[in-house]
Formats: sequence, C-alpha cells, structure tokens
Amino acid sequence: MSEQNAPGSAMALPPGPIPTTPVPFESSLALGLLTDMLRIRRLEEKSAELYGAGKIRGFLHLYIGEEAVAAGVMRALKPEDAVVATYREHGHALLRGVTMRSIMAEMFGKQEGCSRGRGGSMHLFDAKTRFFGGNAIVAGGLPLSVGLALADRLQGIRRVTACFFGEGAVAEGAFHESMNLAALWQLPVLFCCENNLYAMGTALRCSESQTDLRAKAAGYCVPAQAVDGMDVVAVHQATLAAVEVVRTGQQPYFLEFQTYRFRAHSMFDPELYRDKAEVDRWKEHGPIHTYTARLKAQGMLTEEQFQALDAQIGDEVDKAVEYAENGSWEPVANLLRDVHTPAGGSTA
Amino acid sequence: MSEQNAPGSAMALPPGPIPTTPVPFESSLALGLLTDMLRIRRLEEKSAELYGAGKIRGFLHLYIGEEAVAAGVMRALKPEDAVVATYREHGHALLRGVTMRSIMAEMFGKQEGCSRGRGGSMHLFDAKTRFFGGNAIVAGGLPLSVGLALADRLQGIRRVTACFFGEGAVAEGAFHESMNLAALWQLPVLFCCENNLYAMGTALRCSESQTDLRAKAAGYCVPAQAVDGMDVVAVHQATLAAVEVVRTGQQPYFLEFQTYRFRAHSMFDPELYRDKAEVDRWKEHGPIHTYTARLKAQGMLTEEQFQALDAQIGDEVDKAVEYAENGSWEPVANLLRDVHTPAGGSTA
Amino acid sequence: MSRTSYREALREALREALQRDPHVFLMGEDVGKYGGTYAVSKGLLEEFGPERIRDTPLSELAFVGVGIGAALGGMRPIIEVMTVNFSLLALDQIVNTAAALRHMSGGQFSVPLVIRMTTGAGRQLAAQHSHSLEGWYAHIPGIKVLAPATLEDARGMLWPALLDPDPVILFEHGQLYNQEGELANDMVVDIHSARVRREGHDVSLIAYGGLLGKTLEAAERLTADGIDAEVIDLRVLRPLDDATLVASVGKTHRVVIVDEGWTSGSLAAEVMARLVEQAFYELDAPPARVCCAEVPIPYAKHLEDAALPQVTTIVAAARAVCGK
Amino acid sequence: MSRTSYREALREALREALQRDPHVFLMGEDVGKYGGTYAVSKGLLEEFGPERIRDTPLSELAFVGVGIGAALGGMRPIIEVMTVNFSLLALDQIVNTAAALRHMSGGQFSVPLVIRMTTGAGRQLAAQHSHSLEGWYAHIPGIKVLAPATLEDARGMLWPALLDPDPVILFEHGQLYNQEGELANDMVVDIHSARVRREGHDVSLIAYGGLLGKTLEAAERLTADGIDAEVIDLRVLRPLDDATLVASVGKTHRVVIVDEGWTSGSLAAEVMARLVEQAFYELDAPPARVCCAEVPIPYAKHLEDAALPQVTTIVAAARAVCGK
Ligand SMILES: Cc1ncc(C[n+]2csc(CCOP(=O)(O)OP(=O)(O)O)c2C)c(N)n1
Ligand SMILES: Cc1ncc(C[n+]2csc(CCOP(=O)(O)OP(=O)(O)O)c2C)c(N)n1
Ligand SMILES: [Mg+2]
Ligand SMILES: [Mg+2]
Repeated sequence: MSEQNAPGSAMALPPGPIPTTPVPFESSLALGLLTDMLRIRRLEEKSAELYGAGKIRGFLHLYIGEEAVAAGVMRALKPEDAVVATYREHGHALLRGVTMRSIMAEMFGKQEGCSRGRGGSMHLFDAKTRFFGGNAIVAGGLPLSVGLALADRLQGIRRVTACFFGEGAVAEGAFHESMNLAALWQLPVLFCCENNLYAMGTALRCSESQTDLRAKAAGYCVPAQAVDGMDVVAVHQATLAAVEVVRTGQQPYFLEFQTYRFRAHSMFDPELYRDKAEVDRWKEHGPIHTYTARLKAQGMLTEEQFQALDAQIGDEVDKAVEYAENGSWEPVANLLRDVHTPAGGSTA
Repeated sequence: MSEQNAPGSAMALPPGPIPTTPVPFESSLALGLLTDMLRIRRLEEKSAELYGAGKIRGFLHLYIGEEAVAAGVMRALKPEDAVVATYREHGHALLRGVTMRSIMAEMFGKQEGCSRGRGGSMHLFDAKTRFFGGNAIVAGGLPLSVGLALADRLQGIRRVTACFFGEGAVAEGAFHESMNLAALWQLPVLFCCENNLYAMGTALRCSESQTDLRAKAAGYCVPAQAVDGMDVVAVHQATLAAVEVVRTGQQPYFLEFQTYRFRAHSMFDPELYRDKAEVDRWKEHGPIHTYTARLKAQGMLTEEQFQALDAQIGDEVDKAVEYAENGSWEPVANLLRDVHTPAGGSTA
Repeated sequence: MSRTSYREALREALREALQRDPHVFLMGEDVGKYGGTYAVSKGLLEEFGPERIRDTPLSELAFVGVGIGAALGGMRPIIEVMTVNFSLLALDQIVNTAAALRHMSGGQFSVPLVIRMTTGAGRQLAAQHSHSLEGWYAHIPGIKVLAPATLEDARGMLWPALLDPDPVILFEHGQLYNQEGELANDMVVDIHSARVRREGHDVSLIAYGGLLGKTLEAAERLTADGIDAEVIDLRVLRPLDDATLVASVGKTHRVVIVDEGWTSGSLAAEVMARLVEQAFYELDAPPARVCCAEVPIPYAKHLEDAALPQVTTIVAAARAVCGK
Repeated sequence: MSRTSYREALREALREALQRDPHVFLMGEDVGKYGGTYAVSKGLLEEFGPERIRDTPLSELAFVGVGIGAALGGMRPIIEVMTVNFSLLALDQIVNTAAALRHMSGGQFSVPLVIRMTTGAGRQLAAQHSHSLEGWYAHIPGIKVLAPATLEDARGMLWPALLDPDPVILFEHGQLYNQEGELANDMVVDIHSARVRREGHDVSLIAYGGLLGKTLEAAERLTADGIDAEVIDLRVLRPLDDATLVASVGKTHRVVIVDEGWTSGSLAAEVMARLVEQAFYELDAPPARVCCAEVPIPYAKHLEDAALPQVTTIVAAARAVCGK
C-alpha cells in the first residue's frame, strides 16, 4: 500500500535487450521508417525550442523517445483507414500525412495551421488523411474510434480504425466501456496503447493494480500482444500482423507498445517522479540511434547518407518554421466561425 | 454480430443442478436463512400488490427469485461492516436490519419511512445499520463502497464494505475504475455481483463481450469466484470464505452470484426479451422452495413449522402495511429540510 | 388528422427517419428487445433489425462517444440516453468533444448527431431520476437544444434535427408520453423558432416542454381574474428565439417564465436576462419566474408536487406580476 | 503580513488543514509525486506521506465517488480534479450522489467533501482545458460553490469549507496561481458573503474569480470617464449573497456583471435575474453582462483574447450602462 504510493521513482526496466538483428525490410521501407522517426524528432526538438521562445504556447507534449511507435504503426495502415490520437500527437499527425508546415503553423496559432489555429498542439486534425485528432481528454478518443469503426461496419466498408492512447488512459472508464463495445460488436479497431510507464508523474504500478495490460484486453476477449515499442522493426511487424487480423477478421486487437518518453510530460513538468538514471537507461534504447546502428551494421545506411537525410529533414523543419512565421492571424471577426456548420456544409 | 443482437430470448441455463444435499448449518442459522428469504419474498409480494393499488408509486424493482443472495451474504457480515446496494434493495435493507415497517412506510412516502419518504423504494437508507442505500444510478454505489473502505483503512478500522450491483453494472466505467482503485490500494471491499442475466431487457451476452465475469476481476488481480446464487447454502459458504479473505487480508474480493429475477425488471416492464419457458426453468431452482425441501428432507423443518413461520411473517407484513397506512405525511413546510445539514449536525 | 399520442408521434418520427435515410440508426440502452424504457421504440427492432436498432450495454459515456464517432464516419446516429440524470455520465463526450469538435478542428469535422433523452419529474421517481437539466445543455456553444412539448413537435422535430449538421439534443418530458390528441398528417415544423401557443395582451407566460400544458391551463384560469395571458412555447432552448419573446413582452409588458429546472441558474434566468437586456423599458413590472424548488426531488407525492411548478403557482405569479 | 502567492496561499491552507485534522486527506491525479499539476500541493507528499497525499489513477468518476464514500466513512477528503473540463467525467457522482444524498436519505447521511478544481481560460489551452463551468455547479441544490479571487480567500476558504458538513466546490482560476501580494497572518474569511472590493457610486461591477482583477482595473480606468464604479466580488457562487448585491445596486442604480462563462445560461444571467426580481425599481438602466463569447475557446492568443472578457470590454459595458 504505502509502498505503492511511496515517493521516489520506479526503476522501470526497458522491455528487453537493445535490438541488433538486421532490419528485415527492403531498403525503401527500412529507410522510410528512419526518415519517419527522424522527422518527428527534429520537428519536436524545434518545437521545444520555439516553445522556449514563446512562439508556441499552451501545453506542448513531446513524443521524443516514442517515435518508433507512430512510425511502425502508421506504415501498417492504409490511406482509407482512420487514426485517432491524443494530445501527444505531433508524430502521428505528421506520419499520417499532415504536412510539417501546417502542423507548425497550427502550433503558432496561424490560420494556415491544420486546425486553422483553433486547436494548437493538442488538437491537430486533418480530414483529408482521416486524422481525427488530437484529443486532450485522456481516453476521450477511444469511444470515437469505436464509433468510426461502427460507421464502417454499418456502411459495409472494410477499413481499420487505429486508436492511440497512453497507459494512463487504461484506468479511465472510457477505456473499459470502449473495449467492451468494440469486442461485443466485433468492430475493426486497432487499440494502440503507448505504454511509456508514466501518466504525468504517475507510474504504471501506481495507476493499475494489474500492470500487465494484456490482462485488461483478456477481460473483453480481445486478442492482445505486448511489443518492444523502442524497436521500430518490432512495432511494424506486430502491427502488420495485428492490422491483418483487424482488417480481415473485422474484429478488435490490442497492442501494448512498451516505450518511454525522454522528455518531461509537458513543458511545465519538473520531473520529480523519476530518476535521471532511469531516463538514461531508457535512452540507451533510443529508437532512432539503435535503429540507425542496425541499418549501418547491415550496410543499408552510411553515415553520409544519414547526415544527408538529417540535413534534408532539417531543411523541411526550417521551411515549416518559416511558413508558420509567415502565416497570418485569422481575423478576430471570424471568432464565431465554425461553432456551427454553415449552411451548405463544411468550410474545410 | 447480428446474432448477438438478435431479438428473441436467451435460453440461459440455471447454474447447475438443483441442490439436494443436506444443509450443513446448525438449526438456528439454517432456519434463519429460510426466515430471511421468506421475509423478503412476502414483503415484496405485498409491495407488488400495493403498487397495483396505487399505494406505492415510482419505480419498484422486485428481488423475487434472488433472495438467496442477500440472505446468504448478509449473515456473513458483522454489524460494524458497511453495505451499499442498488435500487433493487428491499431485501438487502431488510436483512441488514432495517425494519419492515419503516421500509413499507418509505414506499408509501410517509415520514415514518427509513428515508422519511424522501427516497421511496429505490433509496432506502439506514445510518444505524450502516446501510448506505439505495442507489438508482447503475454502478453508482461502487465508488462509494471503495471510499467507505478507504475511510476505514485511513482510520485504522478493520471492517468490510459489501457492495451489491447487477451484472449490467459491469459494463459501466464506474465498475472498472472502482475495481482498479480497490485492488490498487488493497481495500477491504467485497464486490457482490448479482448476475441475474439481464439488465432490464439486455441479456448478459448482449452487454459483455466476455460473459465470464471472473475474467473482469482478473484484469485487476482481484480474486473471484462464481457461486450458485439460487442456493443459499452455497452463497453463505462462499461469502463466509470471501469475507474472511477481505477482513483478514484487507483486500478486495469479487463474488459473482448467478441468479435470476422471476418478476419483470420493474412494474413497467412488458418482458418482451425473454421466454416464459426460460423463466419457468429458473423457477424450478427457486431459492426458497428448493431450500425448504432440503430442510424438510433432512428433518430440520416440518410443513407445520414452515406454515407457522410463514404465518408469522405474514403477520409482520400486515403490521408493516398497517404502520405505513397509519403513517403521516411530512408537512410541506419541510420541503427544503435536509437539502443542507442544519447547524449542529445531523437531524437523523 | 389522426389521433395519436406523444409516444406514438415520436415513434413515427423515428420510423420515418429510419425509412428515409439508411444512415440513420437508433442506439441506446434497451431501445431494442425491451422496446424502449418508455416504449417509444417499441416494434422498431422487428422492423429495422438489430444493426439499426442497436441495444447497448450500460455505458453512457462510451455509447454517446460511439455516436460521435459514427457521425464522423458518415452515419446519422440517434442516441437515446434513458434519462437526463444518466446523461451526466456522458457529458464529457458531449461538451468536450461533440460540441467542440467542429470549432477546434478549424471547421473540418462536423458531428451530425441527435441525442434524445427523457427529462423531468412528476412520476415519483425521486432524486436520481427527476432532474431537468435542459438549461445546462442550453449553455453549451456548438449544440442545439430542442424541447418538443406538443404532438406536432414530437412528430416533426426529429427530421430537421437529423438534417442539422451539428449535434442536436432533444428533451422529451416523461409526463408527456401518454398525452394524446389529433395530429395533422403532413405538418412540418421548424427547429429555430419559439411559438405563441395562446394569444393574450396582459402578460406573457413563457414555458417549454413538460410545463407548457400547466401554463396553458394557468392562462385559462387567469381569465377568471380578467387577465388575458399570452403563452409562449420556447420549443428551441438553444439558440433562444429572442425576437418572439421580445415581441410578446413588447405587447404585454409583463412576463412570467415557467421552468422545471431549479431556480438558481435556470434557463428561466437566461430568458429573464435577455428580456431585461433587450426589452427593459417595455417592462411594466419586474419579470417573475416559477421554477423548481431548490431541492433534489423528493419521492413522496405531496412533496414532489410542492417542489414543482403547478397551475396554482403559475397563476399566483401571473397575478402578482399583473398587480392583482 | 507576509509576501506570498495565490499558489502558496492554497498550499498553506492545505498544510494547515492536514495538520489540524487527521481526518483530512488530499486525493487526486498527480497531487503527490508530481507535486500537483499546478504545483499547489508540492512538498505535501514529503510532509504528510502517501496515505494522506494520495495520487490516483486517471479515473475522475471513481475517485470523486471514493471521496464521497470516504466522507460518509468519517473522513474529510479534499479531492483535486485537475481542471473543470475533466470534472464532467465526475458530474454524475457530484450531482446524483454527493448533492442529493442527505436529502434522499431523509437527513441521515451528510457528505462533508471538498472538491478543488482549476477553471478558466487565458493560457492558450484551447477548447478542452479552458471552460468556466462554475455556473453549472451553482445550479445544484445541496452543494456550496466558492471562487477565491484573492490571496485571503485562497488562504482562508478551505478551512471553513472543510468545517461545512455538506459538499463544497472550490474553483481556482488558472491565471491566479502566480498572483502575488501581502497576506495578513491571522486573517479569517467567511464562506457566505459577497464582498465590496472597491466602493463606488455610479455603477456596480459584479465579478468573481479570475475576472476580479480585470474588473478592478476597469474600475480604475473608468475614473477617467468620471465614473465611480463599485466592484463586488461574489466569492460565494452558491448560495448567492443577494443582500450585498441588492444593496450595491440600490446605491448605484446601474450594474454590469462580469463572468467568464458563456453568455447564455451564465451565472451572470442568474445574478441579473435576482437583481431584476429584487431591485427592479432601483435600476436606472438595463443591467448588462460581459461574458465569454459563445465559442469553445480557440488556441490562438488573439482569438482567445477576443473570446474572453477584457478590461476594455468591461469598461465599454460600464460606460454604456452609464450612458457615456
Ligand atoms: C480526463 C483527463 N484527466 C486528466 C487529464 C490531465 N492529463 C493530461 S495527460 C495526463 C497523463 C496521461 O497519461 P497517459 O495516458 O499514460 O499518456 P502519456 O501522457 O503518457 O502519453 C493527464 C493526467 C486529462 N487531460 N484528461
Ligand atoms: C447510469 C444508469 N443508466 C441506466 C439506468 C436505467 N436502468 C435501471 S436498472 C437498469 C438495469 C441494470 O441491470 P443490472 O445491473 O443487471 O441490475 P438488475 O436490475 O438486473 O438487478 C437500467 C438500465 C440507470 N438507473 N442508471
Ligand atoms: Mg503514459
Ligand atoms: Mg441484472
């Protein structure tokens, strides 16, 4: 009891050994995954900087350290599938196909932003890529994803809805109710639990009596698998298999990605709840450098190529910032726009 | 899918064979359990009649068929323990020690009622016996019971809190959140799930993807057991064992009582969702007549004794009705009384 | 014209919507096999099957959220929440998602969702089944709130609500289901205006939902006092139709607002605020309101009656406002 | 007197309560190891231990309900709900249980529970973290609602709230936490009265919580227009202290109500309704209100600013009411 609530940090161990096996993907996929992760990383590093400079405001939740999850999952989905994410969704939005510049513009609050500056970091949306946000209510996206899958079922469309949420969300009633509905009605939802061990300052063992999250899925007869979320290869392979089950079986599936955020919960977090040593331990498993090492080891990537890629991404980031800087403020006269849908339908 | 939602009734089978083994209790307990069940039955039969006569109004949910659960559980608790129940709680209130006449007066809306006529059938309360209601929000009592147990823990009092709820409540987020908290903090809550197979017209297989409710408990590392809820002996024995674990181990426990309501959900229910044949099949397992038969078979009860007991209870019911009839209406001037606690504390 | 009940009118509206648009489906607790808690959807399961008349487990938060998701996915869901009290479990999805989504997505996603729920007291259901929280819903930008008080509106409001691209909440007062009367066969109603249900010159009585009937009755009784009351049915609780209200008060110069919500923070307060903002100099007397006493509704009938607006209390308030 | 911040004042109040009464404990998401989302409870875990500074999983409905149960069981829980938006998840327990329990049990069970939560906008947190729903809570019989706007109230309201035998909700505006000033060491505040924060004769400006500061600033600016404004801090949103409001309006004959809630159905509407009910003939001009625009709060700063009451809009409203 008091042990569970005791102050001090959990020395939570990384999920397994650092992967060193060859990357079993052909080159374009293998390098694509690297590109994906690196784009998130550089976008967010810049965002943190811009937050410090006051260009980005509100709450900013960085995904740094967890990039392998979004990268590995997103490439297992098809364009017609739907994605629902949380407030820690820059990476998901980006890899789903939202442009970096419209994400950056959104965080600047400019009307060129993907949500016209209405949403900010926590509310990225994109109708074109079926990216349904950007939800800042923990577990709030879960029912939504079940509903999207239900709409597909009722319309006879065979698509997948992927729903991302943190392990903290598992404690919410909405998680339980949503899992049950998806399972009861056998709807094609891919539940992607990003278990980064903490919900703000609350370690998993302080939020769940059963820390093996697959046991939750079992309570609803939903198949489940735990995956090393620091290894983009493992993530991608597990997701491909799970998506196959969801798509062809038209049923839910639960994936637990064991991962870690290297940065604070948000820009306001003093990180009192975990040791630097723990963070460092996890950083050894960093999804980008371990993956880069593997690609190099098997001769799929040279340092020069990496530098070129990184420079290219750096360029994309710079352009995004420039775009955001040059963006415009929506006229105040538009304040009430889009509270309701104008006659004649969407303005998007 | 469509199968799960198909109209027509579930031919849900009774939990096992009709028990015929000797009752392994000494006479006072054995007959006490019979008395308990019969008191509920007769009280409720009369209530149904009085509802028809317009004396009782609002929603009235009868427990008829399920009496073995309240009887078997209540005698496993101590006076200092706490009980939290639902809107189907006449039996629980009665066996917890609330007088039949104050229950009847409550249903009449008289100020002699256990809740001064404020609550009616769904909101029976009794501070003296630590009977915390009477909650008409499905699953609404679950967090309350965890809180009562937490209060005990924080005050160093070793008591048990028993919480009753239907299997329909298991689908609610409140169930999940409460189980998790009780398990996480290892609080002495006895979760008593009265699985009567239906939530209004919704069969368990239409409300839960996993119909083995013990799997839910497993999702929180809470020990669980399924019990034949039509057999008061099984209920009492299982509860004694579970209460022992809860009390000495200071931890939660989940009991699933498989039972059946013989009557409609409430007085408004046309019972479109189940066959008469199914009801009849369950009636063969009726907790009172099967138990009576066992007692008689082993010579612990004669038909004369049964008749005498029944007559005595009939008398108690008549007196309760008379008391309720003779009760008084709280003056309308008191309408706002007890919205807030008056200075100087409780008025009870 | 044909004879029908409020319940049947609602059912006809559901049937019509299900027939007209294959994207419409009804979802909620016991809407199917049980036939609907208040028997509104009785028979629809047999007619439209379990995919479109979808029974849900007890999980208000999720199934309202599922409705939002289904709306995003191209469907036109009608969600039934049994009772407004239970809708509190789903408020997060309604306020934080349904109402906000279009705006916070910069206009990309609309949520064409209809939520129906029973509201109100008067049936001795006590504190957890008797609230009137319409005023709360009417506070939320991004949604519309309807309160059908007549057979016409019970029959006619659903379809325009479904055509609306944004969330619409429909409140059915529990005491109206059995109300019977004649209904025109091809009537059409709007979902934006208040309606004068009785013309009068001396005082405006503004009511909605379950209390329209008592208010009309009060108006009849007031004739005995020589008071000719105008009765306005708000119908649409958000956005309020100020013009109709102001016009009436401009004529009568006196007003009583009747509302089953608790007095403090009631919708009646909002109506009063708008009238003093927009028609202050038209008022010949302070506006008055007749609301629910500030008490969780008690079970005992005489206490419940005392808590709720009644014909007598409406009459008394109108008399007072008219100085009689 | 000593220099402190609103945050520190709240923390001192918590510390004092935890020291004075062993039945007091604090429970909520990240109140312990994280140090509190807004750092209010920082250091308390080390001082009082994990049993009394209790981190909860993300489960607002249950942990508020657990608070109710613990209150019934003899404790004096203080529940922190991070943000008013998240409290929607717990409303069922608050409305259907905490507020109703004493009444529906016929006076047998009181629920001595204090719930604290952050409210309000102004920090670019967008639509799901910026609402002001104090007015909703102020609608519920059976609870009390407090809005500390000053260091004194931040420091002083908690203890009387804990002494109250019924549920009390305390709203802390997110923009106040960093507010600094001098605080008397032995001050005592009540939790039943509104307070005149600035005396004036020409117009009453009624505000509370996060907008008191802007309203006082507006009052200063109004002197340039020759308008001498009285500023009233509601402090207690339920029950409202009508006497203080009526007395002020009886003096100034003009009133502007400032409220961060959305206009329609705002607490401001209720204040306005009471004033016209009780002081209609004292009013020399229609009362006015300055509220939040009816929009889920947008992220972009210029839009958020435009949505919220500002010193300029308060000044403009006051001028208009004064005919200047
Ligand atoms: C319903 C609700 N409660 C509380 C919060 C505040 N909050 C924001 S993020 C967070 C932690 C969530 O943790 P987790 O689900 O593990 O996701 P992570 O942040 O680790 O990605 C909390 C408590 C919220 N946004 N919504
Ligand atoms: C939150 C909530 N939703 C819906 C209802 C309406 N309702 C009352 S009882 C009931 C069925 C509950 O079934 P179960 O939990 O199995 O208990 P049982 O009635 O079978 O004893 C429903 C849906 C309610 N009271 N509360
Ligand atoms: Mg996490
Ligand atoms: Mg049941």
